[in-house]
Amino acid sequence: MESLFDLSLINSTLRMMAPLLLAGLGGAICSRVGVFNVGLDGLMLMGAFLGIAANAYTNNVWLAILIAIIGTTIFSALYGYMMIDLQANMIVTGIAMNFLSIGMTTFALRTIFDVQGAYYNNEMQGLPVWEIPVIDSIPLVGNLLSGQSPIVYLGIVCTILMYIFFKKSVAGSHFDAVGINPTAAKSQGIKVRRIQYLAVLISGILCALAGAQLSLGQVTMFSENMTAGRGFIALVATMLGQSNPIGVFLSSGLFGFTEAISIRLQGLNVPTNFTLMLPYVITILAMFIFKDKNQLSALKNSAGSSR
Amino acid sequence: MNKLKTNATLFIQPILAVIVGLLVGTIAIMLSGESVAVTYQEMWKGAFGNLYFLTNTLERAIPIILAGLGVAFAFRAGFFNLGAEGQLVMGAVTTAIITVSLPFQGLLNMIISIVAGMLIAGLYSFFAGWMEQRFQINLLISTLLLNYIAVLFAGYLVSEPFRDTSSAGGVPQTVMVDQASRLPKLITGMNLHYGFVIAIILAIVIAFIMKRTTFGYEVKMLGQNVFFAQYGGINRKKTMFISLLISGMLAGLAGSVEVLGMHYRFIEGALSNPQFAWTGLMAALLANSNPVGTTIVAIFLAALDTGSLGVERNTDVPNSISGIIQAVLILFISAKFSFEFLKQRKKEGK
Amino acid sequence: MLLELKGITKKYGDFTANDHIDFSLNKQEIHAIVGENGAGKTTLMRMLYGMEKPTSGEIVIAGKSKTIDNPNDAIALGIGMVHQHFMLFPPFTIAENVVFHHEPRKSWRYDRKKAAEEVSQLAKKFGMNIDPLQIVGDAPVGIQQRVEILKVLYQGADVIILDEPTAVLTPLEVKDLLASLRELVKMGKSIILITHKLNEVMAVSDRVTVLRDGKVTGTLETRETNPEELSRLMVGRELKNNPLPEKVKGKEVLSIKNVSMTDKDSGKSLLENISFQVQQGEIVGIAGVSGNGQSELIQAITGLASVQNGSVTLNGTELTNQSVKQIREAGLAHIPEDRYLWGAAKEASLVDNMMMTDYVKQEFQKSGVLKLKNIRKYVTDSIKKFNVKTTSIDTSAQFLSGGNLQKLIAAREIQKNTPFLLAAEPTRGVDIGAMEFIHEQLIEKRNNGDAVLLISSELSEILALSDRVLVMYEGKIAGEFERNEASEEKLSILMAGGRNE
Amino acid sequence: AEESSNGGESEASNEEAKTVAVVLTDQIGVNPFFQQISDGATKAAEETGLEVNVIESSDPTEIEQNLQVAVADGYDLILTATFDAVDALTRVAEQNPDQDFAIIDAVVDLPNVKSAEFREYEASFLLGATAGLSTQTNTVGIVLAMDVPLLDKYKVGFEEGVAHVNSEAEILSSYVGSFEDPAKAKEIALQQHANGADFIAAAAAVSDLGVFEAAAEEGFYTSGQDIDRTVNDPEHIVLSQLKNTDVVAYDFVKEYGEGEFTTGTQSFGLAEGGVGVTFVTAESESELSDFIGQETIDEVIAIKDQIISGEVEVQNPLEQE
Ligand SMILES: Nc1ncnc2c1ncn2[C@@H]1O[C@H](COP(=O)(O)OP(=O)(O)OP(=O)(O)O)[C@@H](O)[C@H]1O
Ligand SMILES: Nc1ncnc2c1ncn2[C@@H]1O[C@H](COP(=O)(O)OP(=O)(O)OP(=O)(O)O)[C@@H](O)[C@H]1O
Ligand SMILES: [Mg+2]
Ligand SMILES: [Mg+2]
Repeated sequence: MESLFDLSLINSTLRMMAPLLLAGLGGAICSRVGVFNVGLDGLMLMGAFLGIAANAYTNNVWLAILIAIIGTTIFSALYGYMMIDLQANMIVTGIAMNFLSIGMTTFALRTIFDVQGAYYNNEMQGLPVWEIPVIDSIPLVGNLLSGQSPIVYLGIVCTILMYIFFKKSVAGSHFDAVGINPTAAKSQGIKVRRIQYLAVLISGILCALAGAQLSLGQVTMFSENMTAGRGFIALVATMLGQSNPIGVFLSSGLFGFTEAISIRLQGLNVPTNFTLMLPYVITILAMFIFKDKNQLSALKNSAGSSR
Repeated sequence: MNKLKTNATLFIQPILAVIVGLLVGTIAIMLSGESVAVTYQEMWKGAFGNLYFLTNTLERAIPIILAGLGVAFAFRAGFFNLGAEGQLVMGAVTTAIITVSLPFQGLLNMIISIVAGMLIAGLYSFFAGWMEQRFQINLLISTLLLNYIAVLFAGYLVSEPFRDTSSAGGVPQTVMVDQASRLPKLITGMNLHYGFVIAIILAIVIAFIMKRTTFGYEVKMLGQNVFFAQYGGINRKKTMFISLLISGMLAGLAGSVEVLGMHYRFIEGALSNPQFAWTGLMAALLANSNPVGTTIVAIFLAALDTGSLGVERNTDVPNSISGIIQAVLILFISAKFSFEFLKQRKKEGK
Repeated sequence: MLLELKGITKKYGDFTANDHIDFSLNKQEIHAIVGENGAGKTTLMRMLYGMEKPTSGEIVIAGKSKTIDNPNDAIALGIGMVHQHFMLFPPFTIAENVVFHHEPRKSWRYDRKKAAEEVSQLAKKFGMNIDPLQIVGDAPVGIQQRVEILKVLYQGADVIILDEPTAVLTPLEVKDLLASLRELVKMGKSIILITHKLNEVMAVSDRVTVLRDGKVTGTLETRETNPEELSRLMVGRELKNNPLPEKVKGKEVLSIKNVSMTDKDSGKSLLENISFQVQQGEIVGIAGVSGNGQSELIQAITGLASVQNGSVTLNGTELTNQSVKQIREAGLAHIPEDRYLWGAAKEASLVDNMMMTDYVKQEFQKSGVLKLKNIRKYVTDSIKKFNVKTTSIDTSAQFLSGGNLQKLIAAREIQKNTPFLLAAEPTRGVDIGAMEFIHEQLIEKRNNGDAVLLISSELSEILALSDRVLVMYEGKIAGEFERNEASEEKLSILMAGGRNE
Repeated sequence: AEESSNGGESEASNEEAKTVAVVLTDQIGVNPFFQQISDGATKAAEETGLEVNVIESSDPTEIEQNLQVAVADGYDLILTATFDAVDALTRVAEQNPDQDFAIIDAVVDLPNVKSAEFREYEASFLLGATAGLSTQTNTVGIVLAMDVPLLDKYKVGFEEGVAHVNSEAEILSSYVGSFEDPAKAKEIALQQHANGADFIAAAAAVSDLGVFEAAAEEGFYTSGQDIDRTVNDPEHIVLSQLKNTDVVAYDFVKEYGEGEFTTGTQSFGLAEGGVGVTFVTAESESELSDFIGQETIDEVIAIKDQIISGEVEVQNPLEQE
């Protein structure tokens, strides 16, 4: 019990929330332009795989991340094509994309590395741990915040950037407009399709980073289906955060935190399945406080395409 | 004349989708260096090759049909029930526990345990509806989260209080259902059981309810325009709750029937890992929530599953290839391919 | 000549929406376009604005042939359009909506301060009173309309297309709008005005083009024509004049006593001590600028919202705060204010739309099972009787033109043969032929001895149909007139908050 | 491989090689011992001239169909594994009393089925004892996949082993909650290390890799499962608990090839060499870590002998109440 709120808790929370945050931001930008992205999990998995595969061949973790981003973005373009141009039902497309990326990564794992289940090799370098100069020297805070993979910090930077983008930039207001009323945006000469594509591609980049954080940041390996459903939790973070970058940050933080806590609660005399439930239960409870409005429009769009 | 035309386009799209899907599959198969013709032949055989495979495909379709019907029913009323998985698991575990706890066996046991499973599953989905109605909690998030909770809770039930301690393995599962309380097989020696009959009857019943009854009308109108429904005196709360209850009950029945007809016990993960609920959801969406359509699409999706087994058994094409073909097929079926679309593209291209 | 459309044809599949249309616009002219619902007015303008491409024909602007592929091209050519259905972003502010896609920037940043200033100045210049920082979704329709016009002006349009701008406005707002159109023309703009209201055409336009079934049936100098000629060109026949026969006094049907309603969140009073009755064989009209409690009154009567005080009685049954279903069973029929929000399910078939509330009747169901044969026969007959133009009763309601959908709704509610009908804005956005028809039906219902409550922001409609007129202002009844005492002037004063007698 | 089974008609079967189907309940990648079974069976088949075909299932519900088809395809021996296959095998074997079956790592009590069960808890006990003797912080940990009784064979054995040699040591046990989440497994290991554990056993299937990484980064010690994992990183992966499914699969198929196949249940524990721990029961390519030391190994070997002789009794945790 004494270990429940130890120093590593914040550290651990940051690590665990980073993939959720990045993918959640990807979901948020899509939702802001009226696209309901159920394929976050598949995009993440793709990013995780490409990161490791590229790392194994290039032996350069930065190049690996770049390749993961490029590959996942191409994959997300296919996703966008299905939804935006072929008008496929967004939820079906998303679920099918998830299935597709499980199939493709597993297939590639076999054909490229001739292994099954997991690929790792000791030579492979994962992402370094960054000690942030100033923060590091502050006594307590240094311990708490410093010493994370660059992608964790990037997640925080992306949150701020996206916040500024929507709050301050002209382009951000165009993105919002497309989500609020695509017909009106179109009637004002906005290229709605282009903006929706852009959002889906950006979500591809963010999910690639989320996946890379898993496969190169948290561990340095790839295992089949290693996202373990994190994409769906990211989707929950998107919705709970009402597609607002800060909201997504807070909700993925809440999830990372409760998950970190739930690990620590396992010492108690409660069946583990109940402590594992904690993040989900807390999230439901959190919804009593934060109620969602934004998602409804994206939802209605996806509902529309199903009828 | 007009109707004929729309019917034609209705068929052309899935056919086009299947062609594209198979083409992509062909590329993948060629990549893995196998014979394309043999692979597809095995796929066909695995799904429909003989009576055994055919009935097996139909068996696999049972939970997909029922979960799909459940999802479709809620969609009709305008609610996205992403919680079919949790409801299915709750139904299954309840049925498995009740059937072995009852002091008597046979038909009555079967009925009681199935009804109990359906009720619990229905209440599970009702709960999400209640949270939305009472506290404006987004149904989409709550049903999604309730899935995880249901799976973990069921896992707890069968690893602790209701575990089959008689088996040496320590597998998290309940004890076997008594022979007399199992759903009988339709054909001896085959897996297909009476759950299929139940599923087909329910598909017809639901189609009838939706098309031909006043309640179905109310549900449909609620789904199309809440304000219009209210204006016409339809009780929104009541209709919503009943629809979600029915939706959950159908998903729960998917689990109950799978327990009593196929596994004869609840085994942790055995119903959530095969993604029955998600496949059912896709079936419902692909069929525009039409009950008969959902059934047909569910059988098709099940055939892709069982067909891929055939490929796995008889060729060196990895299992994941069939996953890829399956996903691509679904993707292209969901796309709004039509002549209209092709024409328009052509025009713009020129 | 500023702009010319030559032989424009637009086909949707086999259907010709515009058939070799010739049209021209002079500088500083207001050119009105009139025509029945579905005549092709909007389609023609969408082509001019680049939202549709003509199947054939030519667009000539300032003497040069142009292709307009998208709204950007149109805006670049100085053409702006105010759409029939507003093209606004409700969560954005007025300023954000006006400057949209032409935002003042500081490099990549959105200069919202400058936007607000510019919009404020622009509004002042054209004599419009708005708060640039108000959220558009919270603004009344009149203001939203102005935002649409400001948007077009901000984009620097010289040609302004207005598609039915007055359909949703109050008489006062209409007056303001028409005045500002005149102002705009003086400042050098040219205007194309689509409307169903011939009095507006007569009041404001220089020329008028009439469309029927996608063809031009005439282009006339406004000075040289009159409403009768225009309506003949539009409908292809003379309009009837429907006299209101002497009223026969009957029993009290609807009785409202001291009804009050307050907003739950803000505590604002929405209805205050409303009392009135409607008797058999009479049409009671409620006039008023929209937003003065009419919607709340409708909801209070029909059971869509609950009241805090007072009582509503229908046919002797106490129905205060009862369910919609109970009230309907007691004898209410209701043509709703907003046909798309309350009155129909757009994606549902005509059959489904037609059956609302009737599906429970004995002739259409037996123990919960619908009698489809009876239903289809009933719907087919009603559609024939009410002259709803459609290819099939199975098409979805969204494919009906506004006027035809309104006829369907009127058919549904009038045919219920209830002792009481509440008709709210029964002819909003409907062409004059359909309007005439719906008015006939309301009068017939009255003549049959039923009670009708007519709520309309259209004074001419109120005056033409009502045996008695009530005026609503700020949630209260501000005055009551018998048919022979009521006049447009008297009503207008009360509607604007003035006092009478 | 498929042609032989398809082409093989019954009249010709005497001349043709006998065929073995290895039907697995899941994808090979999910658990390394599927690979071991496949390897063991293939090796024995090669040596005895049998045809072997390995059939994976994409999820455990498909096992029954795959078994049925294997019967229909006329394989002579059908070998399967794990508890996921028990129900299906029971049904299929009852329906086909003349068909030979074998199952590894689970028991099906039928006259035409040969079963092999393992007493993993004996090995876990040794692993726990080694950990208990070696720890310097007096805290050890174990990371398990899921909270299911099945894994008590590892967890309880380990805990009893630690307690047997070091009653003071604190034991941290945690579950990942998934079989496929190495990232979370690593997080858990880091957390246990932060709470003082200097040895953390990994028993979480694929997720073990996450524990190994944590050990390499933070410099604590860990152990693997099923096969000798010490070779991957001898500095940190200092032990491995062994489950020789390959030996059993090899034995079963070899017996079949040599015509000595008998049905019934065999139990494999320390005494039979079916389970074990590196350095204690088996040599390893890697060098013994100083963290453990030969002294400790000698002590544990003594315990092993006591277990085999029955002097120390390690109970099946699933049969304890
Ligand atoms: N300086 C800038 N910083 C950030 N975003 C910008 C900047 N300039 C333009 N954009 C955005 O880039 C996109 C294209 O810019 P712009 O609107 O000027 O070009 P356009 O050709 O008119 O495109 P469109 O009409 O499709 O919006 C838009 O989404 C716009 O908001
Ligand atoms: N995209 C389309 N596809 C098919 N038909 C269309 C389409 N748009 C319009 N139409 C049809 O073209 C005709 C003309 O429509 P339009 O909207 O121009 O009428 P309108 O004169 O503006 O009517 P209203 O007064 O009701 O606004 C109608 O019959 C309409 O149903
Ligand atoms: Mg129009
Ligand atoms: Mg632009």
